[in-house]
Formats: sequence, C-alpha cells, structure tokens
Amino acid sequence: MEALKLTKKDFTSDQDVRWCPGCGDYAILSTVQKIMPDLGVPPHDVVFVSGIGCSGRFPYYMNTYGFHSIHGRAPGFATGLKVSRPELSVWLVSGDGDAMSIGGNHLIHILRRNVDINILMFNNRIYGLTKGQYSPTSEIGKKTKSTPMGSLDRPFNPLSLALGAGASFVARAVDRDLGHLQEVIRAANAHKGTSFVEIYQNCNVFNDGAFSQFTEKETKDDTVLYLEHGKPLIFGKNKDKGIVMRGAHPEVVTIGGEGGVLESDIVVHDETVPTPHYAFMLSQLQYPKFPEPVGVLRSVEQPTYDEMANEQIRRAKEAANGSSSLEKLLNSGDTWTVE
Amino acid sequence: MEALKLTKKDFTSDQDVRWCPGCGDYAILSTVQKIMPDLGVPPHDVVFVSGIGCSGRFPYYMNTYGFHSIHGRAPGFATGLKVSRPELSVWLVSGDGDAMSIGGNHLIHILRRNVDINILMFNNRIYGLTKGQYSPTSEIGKKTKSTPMGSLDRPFNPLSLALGAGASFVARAVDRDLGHLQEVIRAANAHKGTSFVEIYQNCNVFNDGAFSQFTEKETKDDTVLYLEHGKPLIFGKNKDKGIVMRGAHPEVVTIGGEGGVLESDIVVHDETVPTPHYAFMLSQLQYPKFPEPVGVLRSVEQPTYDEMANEQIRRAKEAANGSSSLEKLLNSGDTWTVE
Amino acid sequence: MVEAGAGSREDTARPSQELESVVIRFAGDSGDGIQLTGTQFTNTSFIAGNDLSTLPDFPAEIRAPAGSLAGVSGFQLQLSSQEVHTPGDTPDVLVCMNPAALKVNLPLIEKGKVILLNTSTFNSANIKKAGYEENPLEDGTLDDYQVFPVDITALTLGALEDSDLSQKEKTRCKNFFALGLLYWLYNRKMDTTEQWLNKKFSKAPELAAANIKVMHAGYNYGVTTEMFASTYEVKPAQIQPGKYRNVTGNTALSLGMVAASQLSGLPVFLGTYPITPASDILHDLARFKNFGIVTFQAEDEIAGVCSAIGASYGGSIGLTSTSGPGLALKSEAMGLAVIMELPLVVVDVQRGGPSTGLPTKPEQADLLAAMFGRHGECPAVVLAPATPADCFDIAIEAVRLATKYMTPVIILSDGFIANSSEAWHIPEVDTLPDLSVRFTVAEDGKGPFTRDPETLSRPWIRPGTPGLTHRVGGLEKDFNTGNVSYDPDNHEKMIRTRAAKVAGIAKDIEPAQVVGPESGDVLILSWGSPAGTVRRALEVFQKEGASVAGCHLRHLNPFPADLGQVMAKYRHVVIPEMNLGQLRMLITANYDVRPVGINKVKGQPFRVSEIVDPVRRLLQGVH
Amino acid sequence: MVEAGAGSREDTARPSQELESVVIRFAGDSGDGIQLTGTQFTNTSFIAGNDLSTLPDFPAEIRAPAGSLAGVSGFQLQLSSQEVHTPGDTPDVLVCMNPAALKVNLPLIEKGKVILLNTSTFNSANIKKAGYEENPLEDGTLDDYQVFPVDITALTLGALEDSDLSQKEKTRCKNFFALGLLYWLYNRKMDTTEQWLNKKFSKAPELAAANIKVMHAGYNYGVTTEMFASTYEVKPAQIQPGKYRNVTGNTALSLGMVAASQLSGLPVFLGTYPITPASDILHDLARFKNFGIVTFQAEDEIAGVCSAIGASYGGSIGLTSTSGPGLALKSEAMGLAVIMELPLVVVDVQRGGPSTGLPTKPEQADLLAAMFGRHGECPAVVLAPATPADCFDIAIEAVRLATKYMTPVIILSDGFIANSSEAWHIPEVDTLPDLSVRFTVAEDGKGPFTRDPETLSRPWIRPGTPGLTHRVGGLEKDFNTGNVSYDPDNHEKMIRTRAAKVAGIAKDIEPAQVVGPESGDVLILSWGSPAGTVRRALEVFQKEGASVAGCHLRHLNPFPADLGQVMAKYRHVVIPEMNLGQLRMLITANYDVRPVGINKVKGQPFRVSEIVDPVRRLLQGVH
Ligand SMILES: Cc1ncc(C[n+]2csc(CCOP(=O)(O)OP(=O)(O)O)c2C)c(N)n1
Ligand SMILES: Cc1ncc(C[n+]2csc(CCOP(=O)(O)OP(=O)(O)O)c2C)c(N)n1
Ligand code: SF4
Ligand code: SF4
Ligand SMILES: [Mg+2]
Ligand SMILES: [Mg+2]
Repeated sequence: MEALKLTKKDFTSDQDVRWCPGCGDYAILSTVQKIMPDLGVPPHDVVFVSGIGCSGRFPYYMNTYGFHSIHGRAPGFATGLKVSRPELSVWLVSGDGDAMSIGGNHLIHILRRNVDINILMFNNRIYGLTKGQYSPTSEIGKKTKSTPMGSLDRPFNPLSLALGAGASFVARAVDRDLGHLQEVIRAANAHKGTSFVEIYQNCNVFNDGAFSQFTEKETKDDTVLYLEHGKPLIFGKNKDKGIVMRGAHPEVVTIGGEGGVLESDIVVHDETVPTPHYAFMLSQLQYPKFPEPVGVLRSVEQPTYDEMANEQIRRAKEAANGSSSLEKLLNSGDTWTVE
Repeated sequence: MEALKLTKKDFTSDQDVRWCPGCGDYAILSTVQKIMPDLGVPPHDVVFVSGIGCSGRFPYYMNTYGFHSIHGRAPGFATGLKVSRPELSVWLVSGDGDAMSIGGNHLIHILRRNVDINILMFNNRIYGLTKGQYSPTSEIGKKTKSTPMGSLDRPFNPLSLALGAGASFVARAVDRDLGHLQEVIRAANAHKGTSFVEIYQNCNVFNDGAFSQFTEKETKDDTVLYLEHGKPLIFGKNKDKGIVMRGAHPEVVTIGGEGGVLESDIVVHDETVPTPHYAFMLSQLQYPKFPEPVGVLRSVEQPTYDEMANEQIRRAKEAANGSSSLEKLLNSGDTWTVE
Repeated sequence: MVEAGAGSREDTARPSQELESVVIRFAGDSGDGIQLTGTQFTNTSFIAGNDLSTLPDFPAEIRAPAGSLAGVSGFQLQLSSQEVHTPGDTPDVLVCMNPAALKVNLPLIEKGKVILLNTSTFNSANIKKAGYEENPLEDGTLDDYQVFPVDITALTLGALEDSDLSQKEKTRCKNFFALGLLYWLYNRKMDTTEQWLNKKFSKAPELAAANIKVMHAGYNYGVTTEMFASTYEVKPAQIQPGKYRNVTGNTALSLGMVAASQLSGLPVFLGTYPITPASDILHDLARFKNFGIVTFQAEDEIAGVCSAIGASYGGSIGLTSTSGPGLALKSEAMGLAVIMELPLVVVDVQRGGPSTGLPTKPEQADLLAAMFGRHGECPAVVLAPATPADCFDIAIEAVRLATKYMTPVIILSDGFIANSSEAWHIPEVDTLPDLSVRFTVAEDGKGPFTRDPETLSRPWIRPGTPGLTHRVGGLEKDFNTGNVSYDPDNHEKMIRTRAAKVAGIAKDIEPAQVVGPESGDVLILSWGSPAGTVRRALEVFQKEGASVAGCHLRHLNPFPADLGQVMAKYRHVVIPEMNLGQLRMLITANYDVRPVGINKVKGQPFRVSEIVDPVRRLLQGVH
Repeated sequence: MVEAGAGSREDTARPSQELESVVIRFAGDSGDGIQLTGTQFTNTSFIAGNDLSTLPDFPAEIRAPAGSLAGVSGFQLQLSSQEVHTPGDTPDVLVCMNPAALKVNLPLIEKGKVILLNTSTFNSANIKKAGYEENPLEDGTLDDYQVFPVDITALTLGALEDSDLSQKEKTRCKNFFALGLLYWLYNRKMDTTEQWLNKKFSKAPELAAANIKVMHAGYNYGVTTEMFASTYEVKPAQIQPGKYRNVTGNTALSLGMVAASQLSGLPVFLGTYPITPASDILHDLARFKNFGIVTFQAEDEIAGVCSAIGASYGGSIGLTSTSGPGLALKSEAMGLAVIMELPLVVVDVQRGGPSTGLPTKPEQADLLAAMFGRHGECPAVVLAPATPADCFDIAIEAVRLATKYMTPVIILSDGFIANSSEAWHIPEVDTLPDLSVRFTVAEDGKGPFTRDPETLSRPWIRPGTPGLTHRVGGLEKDFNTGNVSYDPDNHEKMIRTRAAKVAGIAKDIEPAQVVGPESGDVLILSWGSPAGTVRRALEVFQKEGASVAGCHLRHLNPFPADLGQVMAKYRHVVIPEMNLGQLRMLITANYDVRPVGINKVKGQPFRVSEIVDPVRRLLQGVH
C-alpha cells in the first residue's frame, strides 16, 4: 500500500466534470477519489462501470478504467468483467432510475449472486438526465413532468428491495455527510461479495431538498439513526431515544427519565445476523414515524459468484489433470476411422 | 352470483391439456377451474395472462379470455389491460423462471404499483419447458444440464423478494394440498391490489420431489407452518411446536411440558401488519431450521394503481367540466388568425 | 454596415428596410433563458403574420457549468414573408450572450453577417472557459463580421436600479433586454410577450414587472443609440387564411393522438419510458387526462410496449413512444403484436446512433431497424412525418391503419421534427377522417381469426364480450380457428397472409405526390425531416427552370402503389437522408431503380446547398 | 413385397440386396426412446462406414400425454454408400411405435414404401387418441404401402419373461426390439450398441442385460420369421480417409469455440439464457470448464449479452447464444459493442417466427434482423454455417474476425443445423488457424482508438494494463482520442469508419466458391441449412448435364469480394431460403442482379424436388 504512494490526483481524470453546479454528485465523486489511494489498488486495476443517467457520467471523471454502458444494464457488464477478471476491483455507479427502474432485474440478480462488486446507487428520487420525471423511489403523489396530477406508484425502499433479493451487504449514506460516506464506502469495499450502498443524493435542479430533513442541522439528529455494529440503536440530539422490539415490531422509546426505558433494553445493532429479517426490519424504519438508519445494515460473508465460478474452473482443470488437450477433445466421443 | 349458475365446465376450454402426465400443473388448473364459478364473474369477464414456460400454457385450458404472451413480460401486458379495463378480472400465471428470472423487474414493479391482478407463480425450481436448466429458485449446488458441477447462485426467496418490493398480498400454497390451495387462491382473488401467490409445484420430469418434504405425510406436519390470521404460529404432529420472538429473532420452541413455553408466548399471526417486516420475518422461516409457512403472510389494503389512474381521469374530466372538446384543444395555446 | 432602405416608424428616426426573410440565432448559456427568448420572438412574429420555422439546439448536459462550451444553448428561427420550410441554413443575425456561445456558433455563420454580443460577459474567466486565448472582441477574430457590442448585463442592472430584486434575479432578466432590442430592430410589438410575462409570473408580479421593464429598456436602447443604421421589416406572409398556432413535432403528435382517440371513440393508452427526444410526448399526453388518455410511465421500454399491447387487447389504442435504444428493446414484444394481430402505434423519435450516440441530435438511421428489426418474418407498417405539423396527420393515419388492419404501425419522427416548430393551420374537426371502430360481437358470427377478405384483417374482439372467449398467443395460429397450430402448410399460409395484409395497405394510402415536373431529369425522393430543405431546394431549381421534381414519402411500408411508375419517369432518383442510405437500399431492393444517395450523418439537418449542389452536379453529368 | 437380390449372410437364409442409400424414420411416443434408437442406428452405421445425415424431430411439448399426436417424436436418417448431404426428403422405411406416430408420419411417406408397425399399441384407446375413427391396420388406410405388422411389445415382454424387472421397465425395452430387427434387416452388427448399453447402465446392469436381450430378440425375430424376403446392405461410402465422429451443429459449434479459445490463447466467456434450439450450446460448453471456459446462465438474454461484452472488455472472447426472441432482446447491447468496438460473438440458432412462432422448427428468417436489427448505423459481421460440421469452422472464423476487427460477429445457425448431425472429419489441430491475440500495452504508444490503417481496427486494451487507463462508452467518440465528442464532422467520420471497417473484411475472407460450371444458365445461391439439399440438387443437374452451378455463402456481411463477378456469369441467380426472400433482398440491394427466390416457410427443410423443380422450370423458360 505504502509502496504505491497514490494521491487523489492519481484517480482524477482530465475530463471536465459536467454535472449541474450544486449537484450532490460532486461530493460523492470527490469522496471516492479521496479514499481510492488508501485501498491499495493502483488506478489501472480499478474499473468503474456505469449505466445511463447523470450518475452514469461518473467513470469519465475517474482516472481508472471506465465503462459507461447502456441504461440499466451495468450489472450485466460488471458481472462478465468480474467473473472473467476476478483480480480487478470493480465498482458500479448507478442512479435510482438506472438501478431500480429499467435495471431492477439485473440489480436483484447481481445481489442474489453475490458477485464481488461495489455498487453505489445515487438516489435522488428523480430522473435527472431526462430532465425531471418521477422515479421508482419518488414519493407517492409526486408532481413531475410525466405526472402532472401526481404519481401513483408506491416507491421502492431500495434497502428493503436489496434485502429481499438476498443482498449480503447493504448500507446507506448521505451525500452531505462526507465523513460518514467515506466510512460506508470503505466498508463496502472491504466486503467480499456484492456491496449495495444507497446514497441519498440531492438533485438541486429537479428535486432540490428531497433529503433536507436528513441533512439540515435542525432536524438531522432526530431523523437519522447512525448504525454502528455492536452499539445500541440510539439517536436524538440528546442521545436519549432508541429502538426496542415489542414482540415482532420495532418501536421508538425515550431512554431514562420517568417512564423511560433502560439503555440495556435498546436493540444492539448486529450487521452480521445470518438471515436478513433483522436488517429488513431496520430498512423499514422510515421517517416520520422512525428515524432513518444510515450506515451498514447488513454485512454477511458468503461465497462470491466470481470466486466459486473460478473455483469450478480450477477444479475441472485439476480433475482433467493436465489432459485437457484440444486434440483429445476433438477426438473424443464415438469416433471411427476411414482408411 | 347465483344467477350465473356456472360450473367448472364453463371454465374449461376444449383444448387438449399438454403437460407431462403427473405434472403438478394439473392440480392447480383443476383447482382454479373449480373455484372460478364461485367468484361471481362470468367467463367472458375473466382474462388469464401468461408468459412462456410450461405454466404459460395455462390460459389455453381456461374457457375465459386468454393471452399467452412472451417470456417474462406478462405483468406488462396485464397492467395495460387492467388499467384500461378495470372491470375485468385479470389473472396472471407464471413460472419461477418467467416471473423471477427474465421477468423479475416487471414482477417487482407490478407489486410496487399494486395493480389489482392475481398472480399465481408456479414454482417448480427448474426451467421445465426448456428441459431442465436450474432456475433462480433452485437450491445452490443444483446439478442441471447448464450446471453440471452445480449451480452457484443463491436462490431467491420469492416471498421475501415480493415483500421487499412492497407487495400488499403475499401467500404460499402447495400443489398437493388442494383444499388449502383453494382457500389461498380465493383469498388472493378477494384481495384488492396485486396478490402474489407462490405455489410449490412438482415438475416430475425435471425436478421430481423438490417439495416432497412439505407434501409427504411423514414429514409435512413438522415442515409446514399453516398460517391463520389471529391464530398462533403453531405446528407439529402434536401441535406442540411454535414460533416465538427472542428480541428481533424468531425461534422454534416446544409448547408446554418441562422447560416448554406457554401457548400465549407464541407469536399470533397478523396478516394485516402495516409494514412488511413481520411478513418478511415469516418468509425467512426456512426448512430445515424452521417449518415453512403456507397461507397468507400479508394482506394489506392499499389503493390500487388501476383505481387511482382511473380516478385521475375522472377528476380531470370533472375539472374540465364537460368542456374537453377536441376543437377547443386544437385551438388552444397561442393562436393567430390569417385573413 | 447595413444599408439604409425604405420605410419608417414614428418612434425612431431610423429608416426601416424590408426583408423577404431573416434567420436569427439566439445563443448563450443554458441558464440564460435562450429557449424562452427564442420562443417569445417566434410567437410575436407568428402573430405579426410571418411564416416561421424554428430549431432549438439544446446542450447534451442538463446544466453544464456556467460559461462552459458544453453549456451553450441555441435557438434558431427563420421568419419570412414567403413560405418557410426550414429554420434556415445559416444565421443572418447571431445573438451571443457569452463568449462560449460565440465560440460554438461562429463556425455556423458566414462572413459579413451580424453578431450582437453581450460584452458584459467577456471577462477573462469566461473567455478562458470558452477556450479562447485572447479576447475575441479585440484580437481580430470578428473583423469580417458586423459586430454590435452591447453591455447588456450592465444595462439590465441599470434599468432595474430601483428594484428590490436581488442582484441574481436582476441579472436573470438580461435575455429580455436582448429580446427588446430585437423587437425594436425588427419592428415588432411587445404586447404578446408582456401578456405572457404577466401570466407566467402572476404569483410574482415584481418579476413580471422587472422583465417588462428590461425589455422596454432594450427596445429603447435601439431607439436611442446610433448603433443601428436602420430597422428591418419582414412583411406578413401570403398564408392560407385560417387559424394558426405554433407546434413542435412532439406536440402535434400528441394532439394528433388525442384527435385519433376522439375520432375513433377509443381511449388512448400510452405505455412508455422517458427518453430524449421523445419524452415530451409523454409530458404532453399526461396533461390530456380529461380526454380519457391514460399515460403510464413504465419501468422500462419493454414494459411500456407490453402495457400498450395489453391495452390494445383490451380495446384501447395502444401507444408507445421512444427513441432508438428503446425501439431496439421493444422489438421482441412488437413481434407478439404482429402475430397476435393487434393494433399498436410505436413512435420512434430518432436520434444520433448507434448506441447512446448523440442523444440530443437528429438522425434518420432507424428506418431499417423499423422495417426489419424483429426476428422472423414480421412485417409492420412504417410511416414518417414530413414536418412538425405533419405529426398531427401522421398520428391520425397511424391509428387509422393500426385499427383497420390490426397491425403495429411505427412512426419514425426525429429529433429535428420533434423539437422544431412551425405554424400549423388548425384543421376544422369535421374535416378530419372518421376512425370509428366496431368491436366484433358474438352475433357477428365471426371467430377471432375470421379475416375480412378485403383488408385481410382479423376482427378485434374485446375481452368482456360474451360468447367470444378465446385464447391468443405468440405461437403460430391456425388460419381458421386461431388455435395453436404446428402444421407446416398453415405456417406458410399465415406468414404469407400477414405479409399480404401489410403489403395490401398500399391500395389504401395516398398515391405518391410529385412537386414539380411530372417527368424529367431528377426526382428528389425524400422522407422525414429533410422535407423542408428539399422543398427549398426544389424552389431553387424551379426558379432556374431545371428539370427537378420532388416526391416526399410519408408511407415507407408499404410504399405508395404507384411509386415505381413515378420514379420511372425520371432519369435519376436522388435520395437525401441523414443516414448512410437506408431508404436508398429499400428502393433499390424493391424497384428497378438505382438511386443516388445524398447522405449526411452529422446530427444536423441538411442545408439547402447540401442538396442543391450534388443535384446540380448530377444535372451537369459530373456526378 | 420387396424383391430378392444378390448377397447373403450366414445366419439368415435370406438374400441380401445392395442399396445405394436408404432413408429410415423412427417414430413413436416421446416416451418410447425414439431419439435414442435413432442415434444408436446412426452410430452403428457410421462405424460401418456409411455416410450419414440425421434429423431429430422433437415434439413441441415436453411430454405430451402418452399416445397423443402432440407427443409424437421422430428421428430420420439417411445412410448411403455415396456422399450424403441431407437426412433425405422422404423415408423409405417408417418405423411406427404407435397409432399417433402413424397418423403424424404417414403424410411424409410415398406410396409403396415400407412401414413397420408395433401392433401391440393399436388398441382402441390409442387409435382414438391418434384421431383415427377406425383401426388403420384394418380399414384399408395402409393398402398402398408395404406393411410389416409386428407385435413388438408382446414380443419384448416375452423375451423378458424370466426377468425380475417390473412390467413397466420391461415395456420400456421395446425400442431395442425394433432396433435389433432393423440391425438384422440392414446387416448391422450389434456390438456398438451393446457396449453403449453396458456403459450407460453400468450402475444397473440388469437394465443393460434386458435391453441387450430384447435387441437380440428383435434381431432373431428377423432371422426366424418369414416376413422379410431379403435383408439389405448399404456398402461403406467412399469417404476421405481419416478419423470421424458424428456431430450435431450445436456440438460442433461448442467444440469450435473451445478450439478458438485454445488457438487464441483467450478464455471464452459464454453469457447466455436458455432457449430452444440454442440451449445445447450452453449445456455443451458448461462441460468444458477444464478448458477454462466460463459459462454464465444469466437472468435473461440482455444480461447474457451484457456479461459477454463485459468479459470481452476484460480480454475474454465474449460469447452469447440464443434464438430469435433473444436476438431481438440483445439488439440494444449489441449496438454498444459496435460503438465501443469490442469483440463479441452472438450465435442465433434460428427457429420459426415471428414471436414464439414454431419454437422447435427451423427457419432462416432472422437474416435481416441480424443485419439491421439495431438502431442507428450499426454494422456487424454476419456468418452462417452450411452444415452441422461447418459450425466448427464458423465458430473459429467468428472469433478470428471478432478479435481481429474488434467487432460483433453474428452466427446464424438454425434449428435444423443445430439438431441434425453428420459425420465430421476431425481436423488435425495443427492445421487450424492461428488466432493469437496481443493486447496493447503502454509501450506500444497507442491510444484506445489508434486504428490499424490496414484493418481499421482499434487496439484491444485490457483493464489492468498500467499506463493505459481510459474510458469507453456508448456516446460518440472522438476519432483520435476516443473521448466523448459531439462534433458533427467527427460523428460522420466515425460512422463511416465503422462501416468501412466491417465492409473491408471482404478482403480478408474466402472468395465465393462455385460448384459446377463457372458460367451458364443458373447459379443457385444459398446460405445456411439448405446447403445440403442444394448439393443434392446440383448432383441431379450435373448428372443431366444442365448448366446449373451452386455458390454457398458462409459470409453474409460482408459478402465475398468477388460475389458480384461470380453472379454476373449466369443468366439467372436462384436463391432458395426458408423465409420470404431475405438474402434475395440483400443481393438485389447490393448488386445488379434480380435473383429468383425459392421460398419455403414451413418450419421444415427443403426437399430436393422443391429446389430441382423450380430451377428446371426456369431452365425451360417456363418460370
Ligand atoms: C434504453 C434507454 N431508455 C431510456 C433512456 C433515457 N434515460 C437516460 S438516463 C434515464 C433516467 C435517469 O435517471 P437516474 O437513473 O435516476 O439517473 P440520474 O440522472 O437521476 O442520476 C433515462 C430514462 C436511455 N438512455 N436508454
Ligand atoms: C425471450 C425468451 N427467452 C427464452 C425463452 C425460452 N424459455 C421458454 S420458457 C423458459 C423458462 C421456463 O421456466 P419457468 O418459467 O420456470 O416455467 P416452467 O416451464 O418451469 O413452468 C425459457 C428459458 C423464450 N421463449 N423467450
Ligand atoms: S440534473 Fe440533478 S442529478 Fe443531474 S447533474 Fe443536474 S443536479 Fe445533478
Ligand atoms: S416439464 Fe415439468 S413442469 Fe413442464 S409439464 Fe412436464 S412435469 Fe410439468
Ligand atoms: Mg435519479
Ligand atoms: Mg419453473
């Protein structure tokens, strides 16, 4: 790692960044460029794959290998690349429309397969590049160009969808909290298997302030639940609120004081619960009834598709014991000779 | 209803049924044909939409309107049909490959939208029609034509996936338990919104016995958890086992006896919990650690897409107050007259 | 400097010079309100009676950094006292709001033409962002042009000195200064724009007032400065009397769909997924719910077309709109509509390809994909509008053919037609065709595949119809019953029947329309958006008395029945298209004609000279 | 009854008659082991030295109800002492294991031919299921044929009287009775099948023994009954010496891909989704992991092709296999590979369309979709194998072109080539072409879009290569740097360069191969699976001395450079294809030739007469 002595600049390409001024994408880009040098992988062993959308431009700005593909299909390209080249560090950048509208199927399948790829999904709850139609994460009733009377579809909860698909690593971060974003992306990178990170990203042109309740000083202490492995689910300006289970259901309680609950009753966060029901319960904590969790909801080590696929190849070669000659293969089966 | 005086025969078409002898599809077909007359809808107001697969043949055998579409896309056709013709009773029949492999995205989106359609997904954990490749619900390590060394992908849990997508009605039934299957399909039909029913279906040709632990007399009492709304989660030959919550996690316990648990500690099933975390927890009960739940996991009334879309049209017409003339429309905007 | 000419106006001391037509291009940063300025000038000129054609030129980025080359937005318009067919090849007047706009647009304009510049923005930061080393106002770059440098931003702020608006809000009004100046220069009244501003800012009257004030300041600047030697006047055009409005292609198409719905008595169901440059069709139709139009933004293009087919099956007019990448994705499902024989209208607003290509630029390279981009023998009807306003008629024609022949119909629009606008003579509703549809009922005694011997079309049976329950699907169907059939002879019969049905539509469409001599040296055969430029080129040849005619195709599959006879009357057939020769290939394959191609694939419409010059060479036998 | 002829064998009293070739068709219920029986007869005959061609004919249903028409499975083979090109037009011998098989297959066979029947199955239930009103054995239906009724099931059970197997297991052996009887009839040895049975049932030797016993019983039945007046002998063919094996098209294609991998030194990555009739390519390649072949069963066809492109980007040979519906779905992503200029091999095993169509039947109707089924100007190489064995060479050729020219290559196989089999002369590995690839490294001093002036191909740079990090995408690229470019002239340059690159491949492929006279009356121009039938037709004309030549195209885009000159040497060009004239359209569009089409779209291969007769009419000027 030290030998590389890389800096942020080594990961910054010479292309002009072309997002709207003020777009949350800038902060995410800068964060990724910043932590890259610490990951111990030289730029030429890193590949950023993206789909189409404002977020899809991300690879152009990274001085790594970059693959700006087509709308929604980035998981397909990334899977082929990673399975055939497991030694590369493969990252996937996508938007809420790219990942969950046209690309929804590829997303749930890559998560199910657990290909060792880091997915950063920029959720701005809108279609940015096509200038402001509602997206599958837009709140119900949203008035946009395509829904002048308000949208009708209930939004996806990206974390719940990912967990429903069996994702082994699921996390959330916010474009405005850079320190925490760094941590989460580092954790995603450290995880072996598909890491799914939802990033609340402000589109200041078409959906400004979609996440302001989670980013503004006045509100965020009460609306955001920072998850830390092994720590109780406590939040609030005075760290006096927490989550307990009442039977099968979570509840917000006040700690201490009269009628308050003991800190020891608060659920202690465990990102490693083998089945996803606990993380799913967390993913369902939604504002305004609950604070919304950020950080790592689930991180469970399981064999990765790329690893197993290459292991099968290795085993098959081993079983053939060096006798896999083309000549032999062609001459196998029922053969006969004409003289 | 009585006025119709319909019988099973009225819902049976004249086409030869062409599944393999012994296929679980027969029982499902017969069950559906049997309960149809009770639903109060004449055959000509019913449409069965399907994709491609053995299951895709289903509509041909129903003497209703039938739409045998293309692989994986049935939710798209069904949505267009139902939204434009909300008065029809629309059913969707699909397989595990059709619904969760190529059609995964359309499935999660129709569930999210809550279009009032009944989905019957025949899960035989295999591709039947294409003669035996593994499917997204096949168990890991499955040896099939396409995976001679065993499959590598972790299977979807269809119920978890549906719940992750926000499905308002989620249930499971088994092709061999016809009485229960009837009940579940009736409940699905009664539900307003998208009903998702997973049916464990035996493909005796390519995946025989995939569900035998849940259908064979010797085992099924201990492997199947029958869900009933308002009743505790109890199972076992002697009805002496149940599910309790330990903090955020479910556990199997023995009721009564020494060291046993009180029946009142057993979780009481509630299909109407507003958020899906509880149903998700149930969906994660998996054999062999747990019995697998059958019956209705979740049934929550929420506005349907088709209803709301038509309501918007009604409101728009009302707002226009009868003044929606084509002539007016064409002459709207900035016009000028040349004389 | 411009010459003084005849004419005068009371409020100015300047003479007014009469012009037949003028091409103006507004250019500036995307944040500068260029599209809005252009649209206002357009509307005002329309109302003044000019014929007009416009072309917005958006940047590919949503909002590139202020002052950057990527952020330059343009709007070109041609106004004339004659018939106008295009927004003009090259601007007579270029209005540049910043250095980047100058950099991007200078190559478009010929020497000697007028450039109006907002000098306030020519500071060293902006000059650098535009990629200039030196200030182009000072280094001789503009020596060969008539340059009018105006300190627009400063003058705008000056005009608003007394206003309570923020500096930023004030600066934002600067486009109205430019607009006011141009209104003066072209002898236009400001009342249309004033009305529009008052309506738009009805909730913020201080903004309306500020913009109006600035516009007047611009106008008065023209009056008082000595910069311009004369004003100009473009007289009203000789236009067919009637009521007009300005429509873009996408708007006209949407209106056409509403009309088709009303004329057929059937609801339209649009199942679609946003994509540039087709999204506006969704945006427009979403506002017509009061006409019973259902719009469904699906999860992707496949779900979009499938939902439209599902709605068609249910008795609606199933419609889906997209651009190239979406057309590719829809192809499998379109095959299902072909074999099920259901009506379906697919609108492809073509853009630069392949792949994502040049997503904001027009191209005509999806013709062969529309013809053949489906597996198997899978014929569909293909239409193409000639102009923005023609999109209205094409929409109606598409619905007529789709419902009458139970077939998918593909409309090939393009980014140029979709976004540019022209004056549209609003039709009387009772002159529009009757599209009424009768669904088959049990009493008709027809099965789902009992064909009409004339059209070869099968009946449209809506689910919900008693006594006609049946099953349709993607498998081959028995000719008589429609049940699944694997019979070899039946398959060939069905394949040939479906092909014959679509081919037979040739009898039911307008014959080939020739403009110019009925026989002769050259026939310019065109389709899609080059129509306007070809019309101009034909006028050029007509004036010269050259033996050049034009035939514009709106039906591409099938072709008009008499097309072969028409082409046979000319020595050469020339086909200009924004691709490498796709119509040319179809013509070569189907007729005994070897057309000459004029092919331009630059994401830009043809210029008149690009058609005139090669045809002229051909006439001279040089080609 | 058959005539007695020359020849004899010790163990029979019957004479043996020599035949040049014979066409045998086995038919029965899908549960009757028909495919297996056919394959055994094939292998035994190959080893006996006959040339052979086979065609399995699966039912569309997985396992339709026993005895139903939908459940009938067939296997046809032609064996000969001469070169064989097809499985034969019509059977000389039809073996029917039940009434349904008779019903389905009787229309295929000419009067006077031999029908061997398992009379045990002709009970009234089965007769009814087959749609017969009366027992066809008794009502005169078969009067015009040579019928040999054998109580096969009963004889099988009799032979296994002493066995401990269940009744069901015993009955299952009945196909081996039929096989044994045919082995006797055609003077074949049973040892190959015995060996195979012993191997197959190594874990259930009682089953092996039972089947062998029944096969011998069948053989002995021939020896002892007086039913057949003679046996037959088809002498070994005059075949090029060497080692042979029997391959289907799908197997040959898979082997070709393994070979291409070895010859190029690159791993193959197959990203695919199962679909009939292409699935076997996945099944085959999945077994070659020891060669480093990665197979990925994706969630759909789109993910399949995308993963293959991702792998190509990573330096593998990206491969995807499908049939028509999948080709349609892949088209958008293929466009990305075109604009990114990455190697990609797409195999489309064509089946009856449109839509789901006739999914188990062959057709050639995806040619235009392969050529044009992508939006924008989006050229790709198109190849088609001529025969099952040719799939091996085509696979290698596809990889050669894809990697050398950085382009997608589409292989158009079809259901007939894919499933039928022929004897393949196994090549010596060192005669295969060198496909080695060198990835570009920083030291080469090339950028990602520095083209080879000869091939116009761009370098292949693998991620992981130090010093060459770069970005590629679906947007238009600058000609020099490969960075995103919206420049109009650059776009046209890139469009034309990509087109020229693919067109230029014409210089690098085999010239058009003519069989027969080098000029003359008729050239039969063919592609894909009609190859064999056309070869037979040419032999017919050759014998007659007619002026008819053949040219079979394996390269469809680009065409061989000399194709125009070759065609010009004949008065007529005739194109037989299993579609409505797709190659014909391409030829018409590209050459000064107006070919005559012979078009059959029945989900069935051509018969020789279907080609000979129309050509003959043409020769007579009647056409
Ligand atoms: C096949 C296809 N369909 C549609 C589009 C148009 N399109 C481009 S990006 C986009 C959605 C972008 O939304 P999102 O993924 O949320 O990204 P954002 O721009 O918000 O970052 C759409 C619909 C396309 N390029 N390709
Ligand atoms: C676009 C497309 N891809 C692939 C196929 C081939 N295909 C038909 S059904 C099927 C899978 C069937 O599996 P499933 O949905 O589980 O249904 P089952 O046959 O098991 O009932 C596949 C891959 C197809 N018909 N169309
Ligand atoms: S449109 Fe929104 S998401 Fe896209 S660059 Fe602009 S601010 Fe960012
Ligand atoms: S293959 Fe399996 S699922 Fe299909 S019909 Fe046969 S038994 Fe049923
Ligand atoms: Mg977004
Ligand atoms: Mg299945």
